[in-house]
Amino acid sequence: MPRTLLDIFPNPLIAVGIGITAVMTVLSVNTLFCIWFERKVSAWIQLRMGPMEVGFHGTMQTVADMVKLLGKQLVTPKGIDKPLYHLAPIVVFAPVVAAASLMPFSESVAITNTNIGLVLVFMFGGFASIGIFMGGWGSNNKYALLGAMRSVAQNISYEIPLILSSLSVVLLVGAMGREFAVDGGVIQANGMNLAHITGVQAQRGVWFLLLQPLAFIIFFIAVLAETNRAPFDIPEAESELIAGFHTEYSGMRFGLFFFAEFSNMFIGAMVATILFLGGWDGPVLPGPAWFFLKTYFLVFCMMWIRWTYPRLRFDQLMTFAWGILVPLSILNLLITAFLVKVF
Amino acid sequence: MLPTAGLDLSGLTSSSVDSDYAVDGFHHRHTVESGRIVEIARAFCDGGYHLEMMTCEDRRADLEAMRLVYTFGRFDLVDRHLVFVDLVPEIPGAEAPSMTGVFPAADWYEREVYDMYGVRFSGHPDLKRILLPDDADFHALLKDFGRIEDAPEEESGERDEGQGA
Amino acid sequence: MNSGVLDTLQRGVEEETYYLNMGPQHPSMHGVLRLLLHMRGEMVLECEPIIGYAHRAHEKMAENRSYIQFLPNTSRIDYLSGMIYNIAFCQAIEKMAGIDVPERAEVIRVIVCELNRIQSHLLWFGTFLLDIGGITPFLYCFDDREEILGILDRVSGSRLTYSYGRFGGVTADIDDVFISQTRSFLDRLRGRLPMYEGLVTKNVIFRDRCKGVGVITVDQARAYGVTGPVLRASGVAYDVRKAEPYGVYDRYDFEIPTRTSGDCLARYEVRVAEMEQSCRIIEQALDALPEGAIEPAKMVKKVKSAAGEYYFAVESARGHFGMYIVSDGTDVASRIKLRTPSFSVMSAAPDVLKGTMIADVIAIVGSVDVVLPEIDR
Amino acid sequence: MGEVTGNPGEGVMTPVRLPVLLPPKPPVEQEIGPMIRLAVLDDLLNAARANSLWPLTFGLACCAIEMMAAGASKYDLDRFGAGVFRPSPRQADVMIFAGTISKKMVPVIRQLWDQMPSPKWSIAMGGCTIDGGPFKYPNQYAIVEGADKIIPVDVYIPGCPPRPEALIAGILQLQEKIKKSGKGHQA
Repeated sequence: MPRTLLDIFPNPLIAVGIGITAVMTVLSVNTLFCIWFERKVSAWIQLRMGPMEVGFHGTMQTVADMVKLLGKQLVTPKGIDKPLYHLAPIVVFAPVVAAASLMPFSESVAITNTNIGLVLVFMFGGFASIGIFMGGWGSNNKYALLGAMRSVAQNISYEIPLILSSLSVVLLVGAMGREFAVDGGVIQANGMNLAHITGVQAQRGVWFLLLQPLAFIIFFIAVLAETNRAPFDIPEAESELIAGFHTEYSGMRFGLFFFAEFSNMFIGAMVATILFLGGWDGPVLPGPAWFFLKTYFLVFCMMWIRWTYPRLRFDQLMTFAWGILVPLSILNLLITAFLVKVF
Repeated sequence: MLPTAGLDLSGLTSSSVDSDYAVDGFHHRHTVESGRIVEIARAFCDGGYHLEMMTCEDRRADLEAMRLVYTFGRFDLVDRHLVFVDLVPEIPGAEAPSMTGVFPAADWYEREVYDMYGVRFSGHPDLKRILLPDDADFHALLKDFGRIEDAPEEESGERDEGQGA
Repeated sequence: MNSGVLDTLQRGVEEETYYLNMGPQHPSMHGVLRLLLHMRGEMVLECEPIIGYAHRAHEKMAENRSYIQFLPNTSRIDYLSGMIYNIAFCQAIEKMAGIDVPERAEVIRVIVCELNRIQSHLLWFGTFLLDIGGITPFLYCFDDREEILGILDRVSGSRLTYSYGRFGGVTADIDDVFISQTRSFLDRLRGRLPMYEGLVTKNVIFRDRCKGVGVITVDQARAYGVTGPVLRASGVAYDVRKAEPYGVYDRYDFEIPTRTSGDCLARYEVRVAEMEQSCRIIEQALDALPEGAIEPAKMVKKVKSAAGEYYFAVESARGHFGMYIVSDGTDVASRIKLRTPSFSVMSAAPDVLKGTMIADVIAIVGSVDVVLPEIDR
Repeated sequence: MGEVTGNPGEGVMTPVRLPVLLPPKPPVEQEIGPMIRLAVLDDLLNAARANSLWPLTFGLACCAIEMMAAGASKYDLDRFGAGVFRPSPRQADVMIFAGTISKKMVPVIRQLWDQMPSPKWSIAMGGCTIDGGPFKYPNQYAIVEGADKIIPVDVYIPGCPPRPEALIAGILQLQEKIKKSGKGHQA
């Protein structure tokens, strides 16, 4: 089991400082990379070249975008709800950092490792919709308000299949991995502990993707919806709602929303990797390399889907969640529970 | 004469003549008094026709009239009727009954005629400008508006200097 | 399947209504259309289109310019089927003044007009998909479209706003390169259509978004004078090319694709089928391309016509485009009224958009394919 | 998929006329004595701004189609970082006037321009936005003859409509202009 920064550094302040710095760095670099990667992937899919002129094959393109956004005027529209409007980007952005710090990306060292990691990740994920709602409500713009309403409805609906499908993994962890040897001692495997989930898969040599394919599909779809990615990008549906909840945000405030969106996507892919793809588990290459390879593969899949499918309508989206995903995930959970009990 | 199935215009028109389709694209030409517009629209609607086009001409110079022009056509066979309604010109425009009750398509066409010629249609649900801004104070297609001869001398050379650099 | 959700949204306990102003600057309003929507939640209670933001006084210019000076305006009325409009104006003047057109010019006109129609449909295909959220097909269509623009650019000298027609002919002759490029484009398009089929037509999300959405019935179409692919999607096989064959269209064998459901999906299918029919027409025209002159021996500089009213209609990519020309015998028209198909379609919008959801509004406006400068003229 | 024999654009002599580059506006003389200029930071900011020109999704007429074509596969504005069309004026950097400006549209354009955050630029694309183009005639009542009668314009691109290459050339010109901006002080 990975050791945490708190184990290594006796002073918690140093540990927290290092942790936050590391997470922020990784997330920033990842966002810059992901935006560039998304533009490149979309370009390849669309028979284009994508950014080419700024840096080698446009690698500095997103840096230029970010610097430009930093230098833009911050317009504060008239008639807004000031506290909500100004807080929203932070509320969207902060939980992302917190959630990212929970990820066990290697078998040796992680930033934190708690026994309620899975619960915390979902909790921080839920924060995002509050931020989006604050932004949309505070903007004094009908398009933003519509986007915010859609976002809340969508996030609440899709959180249910998201959690239900991951619960079946939790059940399996409890059933398959009885205990781990840690620092000479022995601890009970905990289904809510992200490191333990990965550990069980590594120990048993089987990824939960193989045991729970249905749960993986449901989870992946729900992650797409939770992160507002196409075909579930109705809160910011460009052709309908201009830019949805961030219509009235300019400059770096808009940049923060963008940052949060791509980080959310990254975290969603990381959680899916941990739950279903065995996390750091893999031959030859070191653990973190496997972890990030799998994560970026899932991120690539998300982009692939985005640039292929049209967008769902709002009511179809809700019907899909409540009519198909929720019953399926409940069924899946029941079958899993039954099988776990029997064997 | 081409078949005009189900169309009964008897007594509605002031004059009706057949026209040479090969030359001008119309099969029939009618002249109608302005009071009969709705009746004739009803007759065409019942006969299976649709309002293909509607417009107006400023014929004050030669006919001393604002002439409304309607064309009716069919989807299933080629039979195009041209209907003229000569209105007594007032300043501005003229007055005519609206056809919107029979053909909803007339809604926008009549608004356009009002916009461009100032012809007011009584009974139109929402007669207001359609193409020009709401605060425009002219009717653009009247012959005495915006003639080239009346144009002020153009300011010359000002722009060319700027681009010479 | 969605009726339950829709009902809940509709009923809503004492929900407040509000007005949403969509456009003139909105990514899906195809230029500068403005829709004033009276909404309750996501439902549209009432819709009022506000047009005129692209009004460019074409009809006033027609009264101030001689016929030949007005010719360049025609392709700018509907810039997506500019070639069709340009040729149509020439044909109207020819009919009015009794000018003969060499046979080769007539056939060339058919070829370029049908290429233009395919181009327009391709652009519609892309933007429609863009409106309902699929971005990639848009770029594939533009890729195909560039081929047509290249072909037409080479022969007419312009990519979009052509002045290719002349009274009595066309400006430039086509050569072997044009023919081989056109043929290879047709092959390419036929190869690509199955790909679009797989990417779009069979896509479940796409079908769900389009099926049963924005139904325009035959009665509605007749009441509003709706023509073109929108009418044919409702089940009426009305195509000016068949009903009143102009030019040499009566020589070619093609079908009028129709559907009966009148929804967005039907309009989509009709347009895709029309592209195939246009390919057929072009092939037949290329196979039987007569030799000869492309312009009359003596160039028509001044149009002489008998005073009177004339009407000439063609099938543009959007439907029945008619020109009502009042001549007073001089070289300048006394009145030219442009009867544009998008105007009629848009006037039906308040009726069709009532009771739909905001996402459907976008899909419907996208599916009827309006060009705003054509509505506003 | 059939291969196209012969390049569709071959043999056409359609020159791409280069857009007119206006000289940067003369600096306002300030009597504040010697000033330490953060030249490097300025240059960096200018370079970033020049390379990240997000246009407003805003089409007026014919030119909008060519603007879309410039963003599509064959021409691909995204190569220069200018392919991110933002539908919200709050997030856009450059307003491309693509088409005829009717008088009814003027208040809308002014509002959109005011909604865009500084620094912002505008490109007048096509004849209509330069002086009314083909729709200019004495006593024209419907259109505004030139975008610069409403808002300041940085780059003019002639053409009716300009080819996508011309739009790209215009954007490159604008990039040059942005990179040079602020240099007036150093002279």
